[in-house]
Amino acid sequence: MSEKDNFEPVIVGFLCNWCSYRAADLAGTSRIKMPPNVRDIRVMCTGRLDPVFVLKALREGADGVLVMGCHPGQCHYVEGNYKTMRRMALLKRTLRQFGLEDERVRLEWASAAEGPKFAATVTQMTETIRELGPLNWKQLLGGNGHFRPVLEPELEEVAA
Amino acid sequence: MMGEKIGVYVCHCGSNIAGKVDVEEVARWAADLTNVEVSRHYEFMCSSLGQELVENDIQEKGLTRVVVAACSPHMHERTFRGACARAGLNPYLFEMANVREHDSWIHDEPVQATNKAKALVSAAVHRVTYHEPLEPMQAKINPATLVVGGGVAGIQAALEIAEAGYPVYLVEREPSIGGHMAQLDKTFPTLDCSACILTPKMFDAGNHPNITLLSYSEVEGVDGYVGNFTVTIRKKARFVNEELCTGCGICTEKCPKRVIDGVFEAGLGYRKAIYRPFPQAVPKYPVIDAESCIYFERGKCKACQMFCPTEAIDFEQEDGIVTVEVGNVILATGYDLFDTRKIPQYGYGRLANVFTSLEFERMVNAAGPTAGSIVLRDGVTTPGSVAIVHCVGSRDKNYHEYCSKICCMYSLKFAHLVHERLPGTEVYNFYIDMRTPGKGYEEFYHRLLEEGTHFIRGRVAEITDAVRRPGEEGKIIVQAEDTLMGAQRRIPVDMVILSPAIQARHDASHVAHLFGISCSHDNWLIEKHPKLDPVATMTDGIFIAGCVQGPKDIPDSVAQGAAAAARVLGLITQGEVELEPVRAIIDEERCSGCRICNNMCPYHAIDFIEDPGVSRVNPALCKGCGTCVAACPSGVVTGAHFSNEQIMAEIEGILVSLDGKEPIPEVEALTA
Amino acid sequence: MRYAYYPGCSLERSAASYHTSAMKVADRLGLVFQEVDDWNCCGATEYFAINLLPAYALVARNLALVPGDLAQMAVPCSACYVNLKKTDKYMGKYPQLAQRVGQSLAAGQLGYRPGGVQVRHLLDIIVNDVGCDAITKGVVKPLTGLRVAPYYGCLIVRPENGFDNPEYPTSMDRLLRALGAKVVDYPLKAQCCGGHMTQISEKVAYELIRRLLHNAAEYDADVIACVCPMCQLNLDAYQGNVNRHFGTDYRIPILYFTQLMALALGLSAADAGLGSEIVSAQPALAKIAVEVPQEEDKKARKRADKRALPMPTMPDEEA
Amino acid sequence: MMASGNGQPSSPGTFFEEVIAKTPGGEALRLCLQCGTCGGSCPSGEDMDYTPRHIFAMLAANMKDKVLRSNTPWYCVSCYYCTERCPQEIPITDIMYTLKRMAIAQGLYEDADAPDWSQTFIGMVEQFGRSYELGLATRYHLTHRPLGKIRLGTFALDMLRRDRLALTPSSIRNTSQLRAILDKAKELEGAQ
Repeated sequence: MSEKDNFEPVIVGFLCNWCSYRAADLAGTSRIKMPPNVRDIRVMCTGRLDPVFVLKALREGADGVLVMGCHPGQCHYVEGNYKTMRRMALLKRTLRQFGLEDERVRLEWASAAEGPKFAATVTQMTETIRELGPLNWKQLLGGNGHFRPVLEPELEEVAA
Repeated sequence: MMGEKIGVYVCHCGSNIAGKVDVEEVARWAADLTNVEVSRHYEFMCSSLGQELVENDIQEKGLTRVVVAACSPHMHERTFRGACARAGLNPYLFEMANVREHDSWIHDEPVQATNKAKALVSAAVHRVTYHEPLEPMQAKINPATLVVGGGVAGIQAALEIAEAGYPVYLVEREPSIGGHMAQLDKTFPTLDCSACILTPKMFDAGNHPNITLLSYSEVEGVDGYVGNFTVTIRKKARFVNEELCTGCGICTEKCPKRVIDGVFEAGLGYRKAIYRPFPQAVPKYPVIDAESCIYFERGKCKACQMFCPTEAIDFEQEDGIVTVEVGNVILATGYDLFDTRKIPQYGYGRLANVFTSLEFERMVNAAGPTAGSIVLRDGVTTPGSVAIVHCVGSRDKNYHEYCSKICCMYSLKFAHLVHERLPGTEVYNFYIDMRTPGKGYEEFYHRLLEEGTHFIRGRVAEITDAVRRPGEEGKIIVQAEDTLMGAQRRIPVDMVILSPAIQARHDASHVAHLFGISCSHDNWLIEKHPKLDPVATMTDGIFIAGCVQGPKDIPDSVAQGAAAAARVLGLITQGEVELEPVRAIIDEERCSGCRICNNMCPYHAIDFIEDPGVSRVNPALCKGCGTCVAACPSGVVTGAHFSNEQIMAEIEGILVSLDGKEPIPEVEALTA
Repeated sequence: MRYAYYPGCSLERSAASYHTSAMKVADRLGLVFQEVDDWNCCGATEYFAINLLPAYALVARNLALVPGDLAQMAVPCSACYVNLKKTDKYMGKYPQLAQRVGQSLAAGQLGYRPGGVQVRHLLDIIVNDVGCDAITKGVVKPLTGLRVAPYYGCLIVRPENGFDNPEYPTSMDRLLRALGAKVVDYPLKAQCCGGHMTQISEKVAYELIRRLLHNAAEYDADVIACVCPMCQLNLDAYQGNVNRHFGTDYRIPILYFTQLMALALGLSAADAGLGSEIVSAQPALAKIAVEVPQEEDKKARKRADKRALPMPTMPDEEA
Repeated sequence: MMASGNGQPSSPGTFFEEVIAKTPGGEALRLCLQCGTCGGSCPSGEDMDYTPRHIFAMLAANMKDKVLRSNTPWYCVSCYYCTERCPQEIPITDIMYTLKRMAIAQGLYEDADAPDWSQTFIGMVEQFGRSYELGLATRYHLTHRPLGKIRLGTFALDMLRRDRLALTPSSIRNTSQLRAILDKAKELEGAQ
């Protein structure tokens, strides 16, 4: 119990350049306070988000991954976020099979004007992960933490 | 990658960052990261001294990569890239860590904020190691400009550019340019006649040799990028041949069908099925409204055609599609008025003598349906008392949270016009706060105080004809709390004018999407920077002016129109622009030709080349979103500046161990 | 269509006519109402003024008692409706409240998850689930010539319930029109009847009741139709007091909408629960037994002069 | 850990903060614009000591005694017009309930009619699980308003004649369960 109390989750945030990164900037300019647990990485579009990035983050020690993009219909690149929605759904299904709690990987939307929403999402996500406790990736995979069989596309092996 | 020499610079930003983040500690800590050659902290990195620090280190210490931990890259990435370039380092070998907006400004606890800063710096250091030198792409600027929206902001912008000698396409949805300003009678606070100051500008815009006016037209498609847009415009069928029409107006006179004019007359007056919105319309040609035309409904009538002296009526006319090539776009599509029927307790539509502001504008206009007399809905009776209700749908989370900015002033103008035209009439203005910031605005308010307007500080609760006490019979009762008295009041009046919010055009989000820019949650288009770059947008080459960006009065709209024109003229004069080289590249040697990426691309920038059987990216069309990169099953599409290895390295860097525990072993990239 | 049914205390006795007519009408329309076993009082507008958590727990016990196979609950009383709906909504919105209500229910071996029961007013079910078209088909004795003022009061539409406009509701208007009645469109139809103020300040309560009666009378209403036992009680049982207080002489019968439905659907006066109203409905109802020609709408717009300005149209305007 | 939004939860323990804390969604009270929509909409606003808007200004100034002694919360008829129309989405009706609870808990009310009516009503409900009009009315009127009984008489007579007043209380079966639930809720509320 006490370990859980001291637990400071580490969450990697993947933010799209146009909406959610700017929402985070806006939260900053508006000085909206939030927990420091989400560390963000900027991508041009959530459509750039290779599911491998999420796995990589979890493997490297993240307790959760928060992906945020433009609202559906408002993607700067027309429809990149729709592709992310599909990819995330598949990824989450796979992760569920490995016994990963659904709440650890989350896809949310925030427009450039939604600084408060960004802050609220970060706060909520942090609390959720805090409740869940640390992620033990290696134990989850029952091995050395490598995820090769699922990750490495067969094609590459063929090509190699 | 090994053997790179990275310089790390942590900015204090005065106390903005240093007040929360221990910048010295971050700099000290970063010095131990792999490949870091030098790590410093400085009070203002963006100052010329701060930039020189970077430049000197590049030259003296032979830095091959630079990381600045400061504000958002949207703020100063360009600044520091410039510094790198001046010192001879490719500007793309630079990375920024956002420790202000994403750290010091949003966290209270210094130790935690410092730790997060370290993680962000580590991420940037890891990432920058894998950066590659890139060359920005050059694009020529087509000197023609598209202006969308022919209200006062659009007219101003079009005239400025045309006067400077460059071609302009001015697209207007309605049959005439002029916008909302053409509907008004007087303008606050000077009370000059709106038509008198606007119509000369409309005439100039309609007749300028450099302006191609496309009225009764709408933009349907936009392709391309700054300097090189291709725009498709639908020119709706007017059923009048503009070549032949002289604008004599006989057709309108002879047309037997009269309909309520919901646009120009705001529903308060009528027009014919073939009409010109108002006598000074530009262009002068009328249009046939096919929905109300008797011929289109029943197949006979053609009165207009019979009487037209130049045989200009053409019932067979069809919509035309025009394609234009432009270098820049100015969006000035204006606003809609809030529909007051959404607040049923204000009685609009049920109580005859409740009017909207635009209805009243038309009523007081000498060219309007009542020839300028202020009368009740019966068209005859003059009101003995008028209530003017501010903030209808504004400053209300149920409708629009924002203040519409212009309503206090035009409500005061209405009060003045009632005093002027109907001396002795009692006027009550119900307001929450009186907002009169502007040159001569507060003085105008004082004038109204002198004129004897009753000001009641309280938002109107309801407007009803349900009589509660004697004296209320036959009146409309406005019920509100007089908050300065702290008591409920019921004021019986003959006429009520609602001052509705101004809101984004109903199709604003569609327009934003069409032009690839973003809008706020209430659908105003978003400017690049609210203070320092108010008319540019996040998309190069697309500018905004007037109420499309948010509520504005006429002087502000005109100023923005001119400002947008100045920005466009700057680009045209420059002749060329640099484009971010963030593009996808396919390694054709390894491409299996599966074509998955072809369908992924929202811009159709990837073509399948039959001969070698591989896909290829057209760099002119690619916008660098990276969707194809993430989709490629063979991992052979590279997103320049957002490559897999760069992002993988960034992930490793951001998850650096900070609590002194064992670092995570095996940090090889998964795809490596 | 099956629903759990929560009658509320008033329908046991003071508003028994509402219960009787509702049951008969439901039966005729093919609605199956299963009374929640051992339901308790919702606390009306009083319990929230005493203790917050017990007030929510009291209401939540009823939600917890709804059998698992019934997803929706029909509530005829507007006050009960708002309490049940609000408790469910707030439990969903404020997790801490939900947790503490849950702990309280657990003390009685009960449990409730917010969103478990959809609370719906009887009027909503009749208008939106059965529908006015189906009702028109069942009308055997149309209320032709009867001028009915639909009175919604507050709690059926506020706080916003999503099934009708909180300021200008129209559900009952449509229903009454389907029954053949002449609907009186008067401005105070969603104003307050005074609620419990009759017990606290007669002066305030009587004025609120007077306003409603006055406005309905101005529009020549034969009868006021209501959807809540509290409204019915205030307007009906206190009408005499109001007349004495203000020296007025209102005689407007106050009936439940279900009573008028029962009559139109051809049920007997007894099935419609008639006879228990304090202001007699006899003179008004005589109008439907005797076919009276339709009157001109008193408030109809005067024929417009040609100088008259056009009126804005309303999106929901009906001929 | 953190405040929601950037509202400063200044000076905890003040009357203003207490009212916010005791009202679900009470945070919105900080957003009051003092526009008066509530005061203008209130059906009993004319008879209140202070309009709701005025009360909110007094709350912000922590004028506890004056607020709790005012008739304003007791004259609230729970019509929810204010809540529905408030441009800042303040749950005004709920705040009035909170003020009533605080006034009762601290014995700070001037006119006992309304609090007594509520307490009599709830006493019945806690005992039987249902409300019981005749018992309620007589108990309330006999104990609190003996002078009003004449008018009540005609009212009761009319109601009785039409069989609309129950002479005996109706009760739920499982009163012990209800009691257990309410006791637990009171315990939890007291512990807060």
